[in-house]
Amino acid sequence: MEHVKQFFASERPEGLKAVGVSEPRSDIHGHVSGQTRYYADRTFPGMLYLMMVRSPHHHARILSVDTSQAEKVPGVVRILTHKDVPKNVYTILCLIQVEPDDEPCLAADKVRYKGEQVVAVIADSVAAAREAVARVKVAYEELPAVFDVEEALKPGAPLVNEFHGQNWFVYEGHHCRRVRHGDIDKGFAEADFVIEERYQSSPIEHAPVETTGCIVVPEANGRYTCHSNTQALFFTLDNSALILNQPFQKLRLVGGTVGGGFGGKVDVIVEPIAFLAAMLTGRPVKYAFSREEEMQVSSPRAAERIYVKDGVMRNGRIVARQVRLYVDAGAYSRHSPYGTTKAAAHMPGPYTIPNVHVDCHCVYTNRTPSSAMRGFGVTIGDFALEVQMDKLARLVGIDPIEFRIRNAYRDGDMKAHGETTKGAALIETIQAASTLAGWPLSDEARRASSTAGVVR
Amino acid sequence: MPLQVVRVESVRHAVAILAAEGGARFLGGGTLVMRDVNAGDTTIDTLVLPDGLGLDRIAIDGAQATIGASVSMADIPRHPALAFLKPVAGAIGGPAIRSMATVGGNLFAPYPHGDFAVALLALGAAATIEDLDGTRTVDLEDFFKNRATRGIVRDVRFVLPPGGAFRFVKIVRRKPHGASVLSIAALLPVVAGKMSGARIAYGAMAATPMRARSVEAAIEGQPLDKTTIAAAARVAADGCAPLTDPQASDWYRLNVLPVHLARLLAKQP
Amino acid sequence: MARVPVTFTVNGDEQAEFIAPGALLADVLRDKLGLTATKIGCAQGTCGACTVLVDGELKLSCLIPAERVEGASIETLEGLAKNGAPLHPVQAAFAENFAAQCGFCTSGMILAAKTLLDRNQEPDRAAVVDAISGNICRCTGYEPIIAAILAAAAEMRGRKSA
Amino acid sequence: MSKVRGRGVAAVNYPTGMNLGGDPSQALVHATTTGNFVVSLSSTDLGQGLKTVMAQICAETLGVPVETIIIDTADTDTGPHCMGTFASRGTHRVGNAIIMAATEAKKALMDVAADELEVDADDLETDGKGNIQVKGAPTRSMPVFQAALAAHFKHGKTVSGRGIFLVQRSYPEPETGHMRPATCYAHACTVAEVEVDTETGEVAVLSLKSAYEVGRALNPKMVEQQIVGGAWMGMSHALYETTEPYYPARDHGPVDFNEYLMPGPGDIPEFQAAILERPSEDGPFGAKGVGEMTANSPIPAIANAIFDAVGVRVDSLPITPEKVLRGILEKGIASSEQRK
Repeated sequence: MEHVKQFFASERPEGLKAVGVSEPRSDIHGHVSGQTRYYADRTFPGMLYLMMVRSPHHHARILSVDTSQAEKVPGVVRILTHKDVPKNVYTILCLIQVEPDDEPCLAADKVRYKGEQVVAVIADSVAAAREAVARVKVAYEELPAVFDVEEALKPGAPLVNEFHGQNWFVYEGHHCRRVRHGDIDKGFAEADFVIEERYQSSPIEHAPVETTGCIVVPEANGRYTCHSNTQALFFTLDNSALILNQPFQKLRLVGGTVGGGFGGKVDVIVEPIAFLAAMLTGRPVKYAFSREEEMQVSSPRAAERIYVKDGVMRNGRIVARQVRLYVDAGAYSRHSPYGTTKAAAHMPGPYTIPNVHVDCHCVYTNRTPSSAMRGFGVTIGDFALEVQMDKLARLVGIDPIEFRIRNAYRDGDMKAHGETTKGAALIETIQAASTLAGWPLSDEARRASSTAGVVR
Repeated sequence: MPLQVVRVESVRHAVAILAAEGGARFLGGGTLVMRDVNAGDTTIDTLVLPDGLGLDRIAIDGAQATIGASVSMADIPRHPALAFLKPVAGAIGGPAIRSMATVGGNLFAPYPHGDFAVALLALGAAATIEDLDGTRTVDLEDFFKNRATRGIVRDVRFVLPPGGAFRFVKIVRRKPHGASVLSIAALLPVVAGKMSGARIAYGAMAATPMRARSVEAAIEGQPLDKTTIAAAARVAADGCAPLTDPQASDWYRLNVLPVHLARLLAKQP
Repeated sequence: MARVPVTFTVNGDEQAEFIAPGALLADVLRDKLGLTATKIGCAQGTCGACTVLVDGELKLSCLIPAERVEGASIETLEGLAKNGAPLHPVQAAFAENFAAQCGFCTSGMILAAKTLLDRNQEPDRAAVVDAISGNICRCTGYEPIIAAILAAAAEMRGRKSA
Repeated sequence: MSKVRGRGVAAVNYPTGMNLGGDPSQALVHATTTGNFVVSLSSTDLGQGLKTVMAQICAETLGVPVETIIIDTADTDTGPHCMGTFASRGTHRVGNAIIMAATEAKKALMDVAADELEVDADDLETDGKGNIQVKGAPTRSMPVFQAALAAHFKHGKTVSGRGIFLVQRSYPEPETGHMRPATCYAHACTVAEVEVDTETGEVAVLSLKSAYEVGRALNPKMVEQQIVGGAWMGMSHALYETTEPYYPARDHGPVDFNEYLMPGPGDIPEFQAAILERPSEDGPFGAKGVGEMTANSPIPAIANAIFDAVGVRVDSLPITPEKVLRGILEKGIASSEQRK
């Protein structure tokens, strides 16, 4: 790895001692010797195992739940349904005032995606829990399901989530998160060329080698300690307390050493139900996703559909960019309303474009709820924008690197979301990459700078 | 419910348990059955161990090879007479999987797995199966028509191919090892410059490993030149009915099969 | 519940336990013996985190009923630098080459690498790649792991010739 | 066999933090009586190495050796509030909180040392090696150990500090979307080189050559870890990964690591990287969050390289061999034809 010092040298203070140094990782000896302790590397006497009865349907009404045969399985200690959860319906981001509560901890009247949690079985062995899961009988009436984001927005589409009342999240009265900058119609009218392209992604799993899980242990003082691999301890504590209707001080989260996260461990799914199980049984309870659950039931990165319409001049200046973006949130909000706003804020990418019009939709469908993942709200948008940039460059016959530098944001430029650019370094980053890759640049591109303004 | 793990004295004893107990499974390396147990298959209540039954032997008698069902993929290339199968055994998975996965188990591997069985099919192998009725030999092609046996595969037998006559390719998404997009094994004996007794088998081109009869017919008696290879590629997909799975769609498998077949046939041995 | 006795050797120490019938070797190592370097990442045989050595052969301990290894000799990562012994060259090379992030795959990776180097003192890149091909890492992009194993091989050759 | 090479580029920026929710994190720092410093946090290390870098930040602020820093994190009983580890916020938010806490602790330490050395606290500095000395007169010095000991047993003072870094929540203006979504932005540019098999649609990534502007590389080798792992994940997203291979159809969802496709150790391209540093105004020593960004630029760079190679645009992820092959067949590119 090469350290390129030529750029921004005057902005870097010298004389640092402890930072800027490749100190060995403080955890590395633990990793290579196997002594690093993850949440599951603890055993507790009398520990119980929680396993979940899940929906086999994408969308169905629950007609009845019969746990009687499961209760007879030797080793089964307790079976939980939605009736056991004090505040069953929640939404993770209620902590930052996102509304409405839209997701049951355990499904009550309906299931809205395949794999949804319906009944929790708690037993003294994994084998007994499995056996009991197989013996829980849930009767369903299947309902029409919707899997396409644009279909879901059409009138007459099956309603996924009654807590919202429509298949999209409402942003302060709007059906999408909007960004408006300049005059988009004027921009397209001025442009020498206008193209519109469609981009699509599929859901992506975080796939950490350690699956999501926790162990909740009742303490002698009446409190409950949750050993968890959550990425956000207080988010988990606070949401759990609200769901359980317990004073916050009764719960304690311990964690901090996680076998990979990538955003997959910010949802609060396993902990509340494990807390409840420990409270109702008085014994330590472990609830960990199997690999199959991690792959198919835990939140993936949302699939996105993105339409990008651009107006570009012959000289390579982009004068208008209109983005219609659909986040496939799946059946419940989780972090998607936030990610959709983050996606809107990211548009039109690190380029200065005078006329920008962005509509980002957070859409509910009958698939596994999506949530945060590395690059949340940005990764798929960048795919669309940067493929679009390649198409535009070819359209106007300009080298794709030169084309990017020509449109790159510079200090002082106004962004579509109303902030003035500062600290820009896109141009220099591109220049360094072109040097590394042996990609020839024109003198003009080589001289360009994020700190020297240009006349647009 | 609680699993019981049973050691047996003989294959006959194991066969008796399997016949008597619906929930009993005969373990190979564990890569299939134990996975099912871990995935919550509550129909399994008894695991019969194959260890100590002498099923882990490789016997070479002249050109006749007999490989015990418990021989692992790691064992195969260690035997000098079976070194030609290293590309097959080595493609089954990483080292840990190879030291567990067995020749017998591979015959039961679900789609798209079972690449060693593909090689055996091309080699014209037969399986020795012991069940309550005794011991019988079943040609692998027949075996794949109905794998639901309560018997136990003791070994597989085949005639060692002439040097350089065996070729294999496995197409995977994840390298170096992954599940099959498809695999092709080819036995290509040459007599007087022409194909004589050629056998071609595919993996993942149907629900089970299969013979490519049209291809065999197209090359038999021909020199393996460009014309023959083109003719083989044209009929490559005859009789194929691949499935769609996370590795690839049926469309993709059908479309690239002729390409990979042609490349395999054109490969310099 | 019924318990069955098992006896085997782990990292040179004889162990005798009463276990639930059918209990996985991985669970016995972790929960009974406290040897938690062995991780369970899938219980399907597809991630390699539970890799151990059984009688010198790499195996996946999540697919082995513990009763099957009665009398066998098991090696886990804990056995590589036991009781404060210096790190094995593979462990040291993983540390020096920043070849771990979350650390969850590291145990299986190191055992796979060590087994390779026990058998092949001069592995090329392809041999290293094959050796770790059954072990999933989601953090590192594999490159630092490959580099660490090649560095360990060089180090071990150096020690031998010294 | 027909293999064609192509090259593509992509450039991105990436926001640090989650301003749109309000973004606080706290840290507490206190000296032990023997001159070690405990940093109390409730932040999580996912493997990115937070514990190491936070110790470096604390050591730099205090001017003491990094090995005298003890990171005590991730217990809600003892660690002050942290929003969590996500949104590339850990280094930036928690690092800033530690700087604030360590600065307060350092002042308390220096006040004690000033009394002991009978000088003005403003005339003192730490030497990074465990000593406090008079500026310009390093012979007049005392070990941090002695100062910490004196603080507790002689002066009756704590050597401790409280730190918080709060980014006020930005509420988007509903009509225009005007907002402050992040505090600073990191940058990346990747040039990808691929080889496409025109008969099978298979894509091999030959190299990923990238530049990253990270504000300040607090631990360069750990930045490199993020870069290499992130580039691999980007390549994986581009060509392999999905839980729904036939989206929007829900069928054939992978359930294991055989079915969930990611590049294996045999698919690794040549990685080359260059690091640039334009310190952010509000980052700890100028650092920005880079963990997430590193996965982003390779994806479109690979897509563009595929087009460069075979003239096929696959605008849906992942770019599977099937999609590439369908594109090639639609374009009627004969398998034997050489485009380049």
